[in-house]
Parts: sequence; C-alpha cells; structure tokens
Amino acid sequence: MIKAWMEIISNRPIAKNIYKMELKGELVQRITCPGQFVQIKVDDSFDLLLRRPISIAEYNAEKNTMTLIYRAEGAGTKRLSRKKASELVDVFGPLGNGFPVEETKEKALLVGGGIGVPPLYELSKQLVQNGVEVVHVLGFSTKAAVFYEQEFKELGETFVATVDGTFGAKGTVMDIINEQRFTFETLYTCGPTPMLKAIEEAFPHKKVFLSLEERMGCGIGACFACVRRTKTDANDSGYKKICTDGPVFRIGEVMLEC
Amino acid sequence: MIKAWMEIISNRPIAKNIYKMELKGELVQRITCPGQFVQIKVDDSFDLLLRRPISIAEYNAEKNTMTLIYRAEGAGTKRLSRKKASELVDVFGPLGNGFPVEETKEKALLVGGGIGVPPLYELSKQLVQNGVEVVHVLGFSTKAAVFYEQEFKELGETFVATVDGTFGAKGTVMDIINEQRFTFETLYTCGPTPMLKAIEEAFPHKKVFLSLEERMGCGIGACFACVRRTKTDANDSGYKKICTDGPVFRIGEVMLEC
Amino acid sequence: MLAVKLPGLELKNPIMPASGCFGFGREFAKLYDLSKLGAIMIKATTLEPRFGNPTPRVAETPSGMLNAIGLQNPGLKKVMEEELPWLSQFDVPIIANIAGSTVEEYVEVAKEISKAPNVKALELNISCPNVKQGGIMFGTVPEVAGHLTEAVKNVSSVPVYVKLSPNVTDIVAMAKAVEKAGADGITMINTLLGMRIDVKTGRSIIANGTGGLSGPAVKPIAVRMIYQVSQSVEIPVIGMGGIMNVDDCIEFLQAGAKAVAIGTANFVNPYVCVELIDALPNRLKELGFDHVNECVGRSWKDEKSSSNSCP
Amino acid sequence: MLAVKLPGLELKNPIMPASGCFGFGREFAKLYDLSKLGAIMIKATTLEPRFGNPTPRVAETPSGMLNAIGLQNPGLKKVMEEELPWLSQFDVPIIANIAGSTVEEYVEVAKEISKAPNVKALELNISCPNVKQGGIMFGTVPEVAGHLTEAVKNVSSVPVYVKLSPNVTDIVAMAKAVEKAGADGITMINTLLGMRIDVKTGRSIIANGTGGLSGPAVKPIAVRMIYQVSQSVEIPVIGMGGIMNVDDCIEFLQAGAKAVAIGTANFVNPYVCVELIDALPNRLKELGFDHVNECVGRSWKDEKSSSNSCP
Ligand SMILES: Cc1cc2nc3c(=O)[nH]c(=O)nc-3n(C[C@H](O)[C@H](O)[C@H](O)COP(=O)(O)OP(=O)(O)OC[C@H]3O[C@@H](n4cnc5c(N)ncnc54)[C@H](O)[C@@H]3O)c2cc1C
Ligand SMILES: Cc1cc2nc3c(=O)[nH]c(=O)nc-3n(C[C@H](O)[C@H](O)[C@H](O)COP(=O)(O)OP(=O)(O)OC[C@H]3O[C@@H](n4cnc5c(N)ncnc54)[C@H](O)[C@@H]3O)c2cc1C
Ligand SMILES: Cc1cc2nc3c(=O)[nH]c(=O)nc-3n(C[C@H](O)[C@H](O)[C@H](O)COP(=O)(O)O)c2cc1C
Ligand SMILES: Cc1cc2nc3c(=O)[nH]c(=O)nc-3n(C[C@H](O)[C@H](O)[C@H](O)COP(=O)(O)O)c2cc1C
Ligand code: FES
Ligand code: FES
Repeated sequence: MIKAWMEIISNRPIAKNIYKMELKGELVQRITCPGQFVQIKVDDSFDLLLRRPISIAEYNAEKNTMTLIYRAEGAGTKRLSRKKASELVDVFGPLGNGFPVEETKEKALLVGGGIGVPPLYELSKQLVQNGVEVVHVLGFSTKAAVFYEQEFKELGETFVATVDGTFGAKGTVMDIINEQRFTFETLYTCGPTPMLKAIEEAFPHKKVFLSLEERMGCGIGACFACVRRTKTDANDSGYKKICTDGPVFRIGEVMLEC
Repeated sequence: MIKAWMEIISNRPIAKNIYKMELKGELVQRITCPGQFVQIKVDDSFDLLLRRPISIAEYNAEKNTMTLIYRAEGAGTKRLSRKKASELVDVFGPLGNGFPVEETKEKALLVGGGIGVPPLYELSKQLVQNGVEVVHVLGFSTKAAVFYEQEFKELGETFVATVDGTFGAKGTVMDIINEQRFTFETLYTCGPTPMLKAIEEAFPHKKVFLSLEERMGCGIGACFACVRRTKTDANDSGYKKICTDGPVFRIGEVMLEC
Repeated sequence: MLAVKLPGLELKNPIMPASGCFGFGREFAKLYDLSKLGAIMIKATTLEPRFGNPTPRVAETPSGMLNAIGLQNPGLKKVMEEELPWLSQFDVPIIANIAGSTVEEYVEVAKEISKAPNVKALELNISCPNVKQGGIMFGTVPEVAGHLTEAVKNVSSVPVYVKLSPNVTDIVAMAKAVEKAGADGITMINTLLGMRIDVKTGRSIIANGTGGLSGPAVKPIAVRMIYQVSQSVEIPVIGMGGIMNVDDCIEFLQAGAKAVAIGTANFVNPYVCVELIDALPNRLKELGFDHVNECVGRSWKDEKSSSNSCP
Repeated sequence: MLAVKLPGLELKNPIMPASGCFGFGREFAKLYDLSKLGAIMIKATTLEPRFGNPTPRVAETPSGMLNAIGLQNPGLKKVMEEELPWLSQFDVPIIANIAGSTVEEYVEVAKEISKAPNVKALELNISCPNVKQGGIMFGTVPEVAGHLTEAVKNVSSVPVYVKLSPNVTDIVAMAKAVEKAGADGITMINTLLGMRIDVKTGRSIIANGTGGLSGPAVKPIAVRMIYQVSQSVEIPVIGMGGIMNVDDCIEFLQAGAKAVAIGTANFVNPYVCVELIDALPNRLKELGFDHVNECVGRSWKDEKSSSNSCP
C-alpha cells in the first residue's frame, strides 16, 4: 500500500446518485486481487476528516488505471462526485484481502446488492479469464439505481431484482436465488448485511465468500475500529479486522454483526 | 447588503502572493463608495468557518463587476487563490462605510501600505473623475510585492517605497512624505497600524481618513468583535464598530489600537 | 408542524438565534423579517454598560471560532429604553440573556428586564468564561448555580432558563442543581474554553488570552451533554452548539432538546435562521415526522423502549 | 535542533504517535522506519485481553472524529511476549499506555510492563471515557488520580506520565494532584466525551452511545489546557489533541508542551509523523528558532516578561 495522488480520468453518474470514477497512477501496480479497497481523502479540508473506503471495481495494470463506483450519499462522497477530470485525489491503498479467485475452477455465483455490486465486476472478469462460468444476481432498490447490468451480462448470465419491481424481477436477490436454484461451486457476495445474513443462512455448507463493511479509522489494522468477533470464539476476545483480515471473509469466519 | 453567488471572471497573481480577482454579479449595484468591503466564504467546507473581509478595489456598476486584490497568506486566502474563472463564490456585502470622496475638491494625498493599497485605487479613480488632483504614496516590503504602480501612475503622481530598497525609494511611506512635504486638502490612507499611527502623528490637524482592520465575526455590527474605543471617551465605554461605523474613520474618531 | 410550547414561550417554530450572535436584532432586521423567528435570544445585558475585552476578540479554529467579547453591551437602562421597545415591533418573543459579576447584579437586571412586555423568558448566563470576576464560579459549582437561580427566580416576572457551561466535569449535576433551585428550563451549551496561538508571534491571537469555542467543532460535545441532561431533568432544554443545517437541528431535537438556538452560523450565513425554518418542514416529512415534537429525545426514548445491546 | 530530554526519555525529536492511533507499530512499520520517531506511545494495555465495544466504533464529526474502541487490546501477557520484543528491533523508546478498572489492575500491569527493556516510560491512561466500570473517576477526581499515581509510581521501574482527561472543570487541579503524587510528567489531552446521532435512525452512530472526540476540532481546547497546566506544574507536559501539521506542533510547544503526540492525523495521513519530523527543522528556522526547546512555553514566558495589557 502507498499513499499517492492519482489523476481523475473521468468521473460521471451512471445511475441515480451512483458515480463511476476512473483513476490513473502507479498505485494500481500494487493491487493483488479483486475486492481490495482504497481509502480516499475527499479533499484537503479538515471538516470531512476521515478517509472514505471504496472498493476497487475494476483495474488495469497495463494502463495503470482503476475504476471506483460509489454512491454520493453523505457529505464526502457528494464532494467527491463534483470532482472533474484531470484533478488529483489523495488515495491510500490498495488495502485488505479481496476475493480468492483461485477458489473456483468451474462455476461461480456472484451475488451483489446495491453499492456492493462494484467489486464483483473485477472478480467476474478475472473468473471468466480463468475459464470459470459465472452467474450474476444483482439487487437494487429501484430502476433508477440499477447500474452495470450490461457489463455483467457480457461476462455471464445476469439476473436483476429491484425491490419495487421497476426493473427485472420484483423482490430481492434471495427471491431470485430461491427461484432459480442455481448450482455453483463457490458463491461470492457483497452487499448490505441483511442480504449477507440471508445468504449465510441459505448456504451454510457451501463455499461462500462475503465482503463486509464497517466504519473505519486507519484502514490498516492499527486502530481496532473495524473488528468482528470470530464465530468460533463468540464469548471470548477472538476477532478479525475487516480492514486487514478482510474485507472478504470465508463464510462462518466472523460474525456478521458486532 | 446581500448574500450572493458571484461569478469569477478572472483570478490571477499580480505580485508575489498577491492575487487579483474579478467578480460579476448584481451585488455590485449596491456599492455606494470606495473603501467598502465584502465578506467572502472561501468554500462550503466548515473547517475555514468564518468569512474573510476583503476590500473592494474597483467596481463597475454598468458591467456589474468588481475587483478584489488580496494576499494569499493564511489558509483561506490560499484556497481562494486556487479558484478558477467561471466558479462561483459566496459573497456578502457590500459592507461598511468607505472613503468620503466628496470631502475633497482640489487635491488629495493617498497613502497605502502593502495590502492596504487596493481600496485606494477605486477612491483615486473617483477623485480624478471629480476633477481632484491626486498624489499616491505606496509602500511595499520588497520589489516582488509591488503591484498596481502603473495603474496608479495613470491617475496621478505616484511615489513608491520599499523597505529593502529593491524598488522605488528605500524606506517607508513616511520617508517619502517627510521628504516631499506634499500639500493637500485631504489625506486618505489604508495600511498597517504602525503606518496609520505615524500618519496620525504627522498630521494631527489635517483632514485625514483612515481605513482600519480588525478580525471580524459577523461583519454587520451584531457581534461586537471589531470595536475600537472612541478617542473622546477613552476610559468610558464609548466605541465604534469597524465593520459598520468604519472601516473608514476620520482622524481622531477612534483609537487605532484596542 | 413546527409550533412548540415551552414555559413562557409560544414558539412559531423551534429555531432562534443564540445570545451574542445576533446583537439586539437591528442588523439582521435589515436582512429579513424578525417575526419569522421562533424567538430571539438577545445579547447578554449587564447592569452597567460594558466595553468588554481588548481586540482581537475572535479567532478562527478548525470548524470553529473562539471569542472573547467580554460581555460588551449597552447596559440595562439602554436595553430597556431603546432595544426592547424597538424589538416590540416584531411578533416574536424575546429571551433576555442576563449576566453579572455578583448575585445582586443578576437580581437587579432580572427584576427590571423581566418587566419588559416582550421579554417572555430570561436566560441566565452563568457560564460566560470571559469575565474574570468570579463569573466562572456560577457556572461550575452546582450549589452556587442553584443559589443564583433561586435568587433570580424570586424576582423574575417571567420563566427563568439557565444557560449551562460545558466546562464542567458533571453537566448533569449542574442541570439538576438549577432544576432543584426552580429553573423553568435549561439552555445549553455555552462555549468551551479554548485558545489559539499565532506561531509567528508565539502569542494568543485573542488579546484576552483564552476565548470561548463555538461552531460545528463543538457539536458532538453539545449533543452528548443534551442527551445526558434531557434524560435527567424534567424541565425542557433548548439546545445549541455548532448547528449549521437542518439535520443538525433535528440531531439536537433527537438528542433531547425541545428547541434549538443558532449562534456562530449566523456569521457564516446571515440568513441561516430563516433558511432553516423554511427547510425544516420538508426535512421532517422526509424523515417521517408529522410534528417537530416527535423528534424530541428520540435517541434515548428508543433506547429505553427497545434493548439495543449487542452480543 | 530537535533532540529533547524528558524523564526517562531521550528523544531524537519531539514527535511521536499517540496511544491508540498506532496500535503496536506493526502496521506503520510497513510504511516507514519506526526508528525515525521520537518515541511510540503504544495502545492501552490491560491485564487481560479485551474485545472492547460493539461496532460501529468510530464516527466522523466536523473536523474531528468520535471513537469508542473500548480499550481493545491483546492483554499484558501478549504485549510483553510478542509486541514489545518485536518493537525492540527499532531504535525508539516506547511509552507504554496502561489502563485498568481497579488500582490493583493498574499496579499489576505497571509493575510488569515497566520491566520491558524498551519501555522507557509509562503513560497512565486515567482518562479513557469509554470504560464504564469506574474508569472515568480516576480521571476526574484529583484525589483518586493522585492515589492511583502514587500506587503506580511505587511499583514502576520507569518514570510515570499521567494522561489527563479534558472532561473536567479544573484541569490544573488534576495536574497538580498527580504532580504531588509523584508523576514524572503529564500527557494531555485525551478525548472529549461526545456523541453523534444519525438523524435517519434517531440513534447514536457509535454503538456505545457516546465516544471520545479527537482531531483538529479539539485543538483549541488542548492548547488552552496545556497553556494552563504547563505554567502550574514543574513536571513536563507532552501535548496532543488535533495536531495535523508542523505549525500545530509548534503551537503546542509554544503553549508549553515539551514534546507532542499525534493521534487522529495518522488516519488522515499515515505518513504524518515522519513528514512532520522532516518538516520541523525548516519551519523552526523560518520562525527564527535554533532549537525546538526555544519554543517551549513561549506564549506564557513572553507574557510574564512583558506586559501586554491594553489600555
Ligand atoms: C471495505 C469497504 C468498501 C466499500 N466500497 C464501497 C464502494 O465501492 N462504493 C460505495 O459507494 N461505497 C463503498 N463503501 C461504503 C463507503 O465507504 C461509504 O458509503 C462512504 O464512506 C460514506 O461516505 P460519505 O462521505 O458519503 O458519508 P458520511 O456520512 O459523510 O461519512 C462519514 C464517515 O462515516 C463513514 N461511513 C459512512 N457510511 C459508511 C459505510 N457504509 N461504510 C463505511 N464507512 C462509512 C465515512 O467513511 C466517513 O468516515 C465501502 C465501505 C467499506 C468499508
Ligand atoms: C475591512 C477589511 C478589509 C480588508 N481588505 C483586504 C484586502 O483588500 N486585501 C487583503 O489581502 N486583505 C484585506 N483584509 C485582510 C484580510 O481580511 C485578511 O488578510 C484575511 O481575512 C486573512 O485570511 P486568511 O484565510 O488568509 O488567514 P487565516 O489566518 O486563515 O484567517 C483566519 C481568520 O482570521 C481572520 N483574519 C486573519 N488575518 C486578518 C486580518 N489582517 N484582518 C482581519 N481578519 C483577519 C480571517 O478573516 C479568518 O477569519 C481586510 C480586512 C478588513 C477587516
Ligand atoms: C461572538 C459570540 C458572542 C457570544 N455572546 C454570548 C452572550 O452574550 N451570552 C451568552 O449566554 N452566550 C453568548 N455566546 C454563546 C452562544 O450563545 C452559544 O451558546 C455558543 O456560541 C454555542 O452555539 P454556536 O456554536 O451555535 O455558536 C456567544 C457566542 C459567540 C460566538
Ligand atoms: C481510535 C482512537 C483510540 C485511542 N485509544 C487510546 C488509548 O488506548 N489510550 C489512550 O490513552 N488514548 C487513546 N486515544 C486518545 C489519543 O491518544 C489522543 O489522546 C487523542 O486522540 C487526542 O489526540 P488527536 O486529536 O491527535 O487524536 C485514542 C484515540 C483514538 C482516536
Ligand atoms: S480501520 Fe483501523 S483497524 Fe481497521
Ligand atoms: S464584526 Fe461583528 S460587530 Fe463588527
């Protein structure tokens, strides 16, 4: 990991409040796998003091570029969304342990919810490159929030659900999963905690990898902000840090909530 | 006074750390005289919380434009200096009572020190327009800090002093004043307090108008941050507010320091 | 949707300018109609006129500011004869902030000023950290604060709110002491004692040395204290300290305040009070509230009704 | 130009990471050579391992952050057997921050940890506001703090610094009490108790409810307290609270600190400590200082030698 100024190649909305930012810089050389993240300092003012953790949605080591997809929700991501091409941003990363691509030889199910979808894109690309068959199940709140459906389709079969039914199937990713009864070797997922919980319950004996989120301080394991208790050790002091041991964990490795 | 978003027409350095910013907007219509100021919110972040008071150096009611000249010294003015044309800034003003142009019929001496020079420019222009003869004495620290010498020359005789002698006469404005023994009806001045004090001492019986500075809260007279004791009433509670009663005062009206 | 009732006060809305940041209203009256405000907390009034501290009196700090005005004000007589009558042209209740160096001074000011027809409540400034003459004791020792409150209650013709200083170990003890002494309400927080040194000169920027910290920087401290105090007393709290936008207002209400006051933000955006009053209804609706009162104390009411303990 | 001597500590420079923001150094060792640091204040160590509070444990506030980690740490045994030996590869003195729920726990940890060869001083964390079990009392009652200091002094093999909590009415009284009890130095300030409510849920963002406020927002409070305490005690002060850049370091020194620690800024810029160490000499020169010691206490030394009263 390094702290580096990366140049914005582009930064534009791709769905309601969802932005795609392409960045260029040497930092990309250090990315080791899909699912890693970076910590971004929005600007040099103090008021939004902390860095924002954002997953790497796609990267290209040859071109030294990477893509972030983020929701402009709070003050920091809103400010980020106003940045223009050629501006520089202060990026710290890559951080964390991502999705183990090599854990799948044949067929993978990728399940993403909302702003948990982005890191699955690079994962899917790499799986496909390895000759793995991928199936995507993506959930969004509503049609206006849907993004990257086309991009995923180009990589493999893609199902989309929206809570209000304005796009794809009405309901959640779990509705699709229950209906389609997919067969798969490995399930990779990233999204809101209730979704992860449902998946955990549905596939207790499968090879599942989940990417977790937590509010972070340092992003490198020094501050103990982002811990999860390990499952084997629920009443003891066993724990993992999401920023360094994760954000991707094997099913059952940690408790999904504090 | 109004709070308005004004558009930056240009913003560029004109001397070492000195920037000239041209702004456009309806607010200009409300300016009543040279020496008034505006309060600028540097950006919408909270960390540089307070507005920055900056004098209006020049204005053009027909074109709806005004010019600010400022030193990029602290965090706020430095951020301001990075703004680009077509960006908007949050301006509150015009504020305060400026220089009384009509107090001079024949000949005025304008004495400016450093970043106190800008408001004298509009004053000089208006005096000249009224047929008044103007003489300028401008003091700067060093050659690199000198600005607007040419602009003032076009309006009237102009003397420049630099402390280190790298431009014009070596010394301060007082050295020039003592040497030249100007005759004048009115003296208008703006600059650092030691300079104002020297002028006050040198011309106790002249018609002198001084523009003062103080750290401000509200800029409109509500917070009592910017008071000066009135001279007539030094041990009592008599006072004037620089933001509303000033920033320009008649000699002897208020004490120069707290 | 916005109307709020507090002892002595029928507020059109729960938003008012905080004392010391709004003078006696004259300046802001040039910008908007003061009748739009929920109330006005006027600048601290003392028995005699005061000049206050030497300048510079303010300094900026990260997301905050320091001030050491030193209670400059024109004195009781002028406030009674000029400022309050002038303010009576507006349909807005006045909360008179009063200060003093002795109990007697407070009592005298309270007695007189509470007679003004538009003064609907007093706000006892026991917490201004800038006056050396024992003033700080009123704000930090529960018994002393209680004694002062009682003395003022005895003479005031209107309800008395006590403004608490955050510069204490135990804010709840202070709140309980003034409640017990008969206070009708609490306003909080006043400024935190701070300092900024100019590294070039090695000296404090504020001539007085230290000053009172306000603005968004102190908001988390204000919210925490209001959260603690509003659960511990029966009298209402008017909250302040760093409010900049509508969500901040709602945060203070949820912490337990029944109304809020806005100080420093008036310097950043002179229209802030009316802009927030205008914006509040929509934001409340968005968050699912039908009346501003529904927010009040939600942070601890929710805690009490449901267990949110974590395994 | 940068070397500073303090009880038990020979510092190459006056800059060190603050406790809790640097773990036990392992993570930052991947970014730069820890031997460059003046010292390292390691994460609070307790007798037994602790898991700490539920998450979320941090929240952002204007120019600051709240944390309620709850003293998570691997416990004395592991710190003695793994962390400290690992740290001994670096040429840097360790200041061991210790915490506990009882005097006995503090004493036990102090006794053992002070024996580690690279631990050159202890930092008594009497001020962590996150532990409910009476922990806060140590930090707010002078007598209790004094008693604890004495007990730890009796068993420690190295000088003892006491870390003061800012959540008190009278910080000078706290400082004097620990000085009298034998403290070799004071570190200050720990975090201020704060809270942030998510307006959408009406609940505290931090699962624990309240948390400790740190970062630039608190800097004016830290500077004021260091200014007050450094004039009132003979023992040295290590200052912290919101330091982000070189000028902040110098401001703390001028306020009266002999060295400074950097906490939250490590999260904003993980290289901040070494960057400031590198930048300090030039900035000192620019301001006309030949040695960092010349800055120390300049704000009040100047006041004492010249009258700056204003007419
Ligand atoms: C490992 C990881 C990867 C992530 N990847 C993405 C991604 O690819 N795209 C995306 O849109 N979002 C992602 N998030 C969530 C993203 O970090 C938050 O949405 C963002 O930090 C919110 O910042 P804000 O300025 O909008 O909100 P604010 O409310 O202004 O944020 C205030 C503070 O809270 C923190 N915070 C607020 N919400 C969250 C959250 N949900 N998770 C962690 N911290 C939070 C912020 O980082 C900041 O420190 C990821 C989070 C983690 C932990
Ligand atoms: C009536 C008036 C007119 C002015 N006109 C000009 C002008 O035309 N050009 C120009 O360059 N400067 C002018 N100044 C000074 C200018 O306001 C300060 O240089 C500027 O505010 C410093 O801001 P900063 O962000 O650089 O410094 P910072 O140190 O970041 O400022 C921190 C805070 O202190 C205040 N402050 C710092 N220095 C001063 C100062 N000297 N006077 C008042 N407030 C200060 C700032 O406004 C801000 O609130 C004027 C000041 C006043 C009162
Ligand atoms: C310049 C200034 C002057 C103040 N004067 C007073 C005062 O006279 N009486 C008082 O009780 N509080 C006074 N205060 C405190 C405010 O009323 C308020 O309690 C505090 O600033 C916190 O709110 P804020 O962060 O919104 O400013 C003053 C604050 C400022 C900034
Ligand atoms: C995440 C976090 C954890 C902390 N843990 C400790 C701790 O274990 N022991 C301690 O004495 N102080 C702890 N502190 C307080 C810091 O050491 C420091 O005193 C405080 O944060 C102020 O400095 P800063 O503003 O530079 O962060 C912690 C602070 C933070 C932000
Ligand atoms: S964010 Fe600091 S340990 Fe994970
Ligand atoms: S700046 Fe507020 S009264 Fe002048």
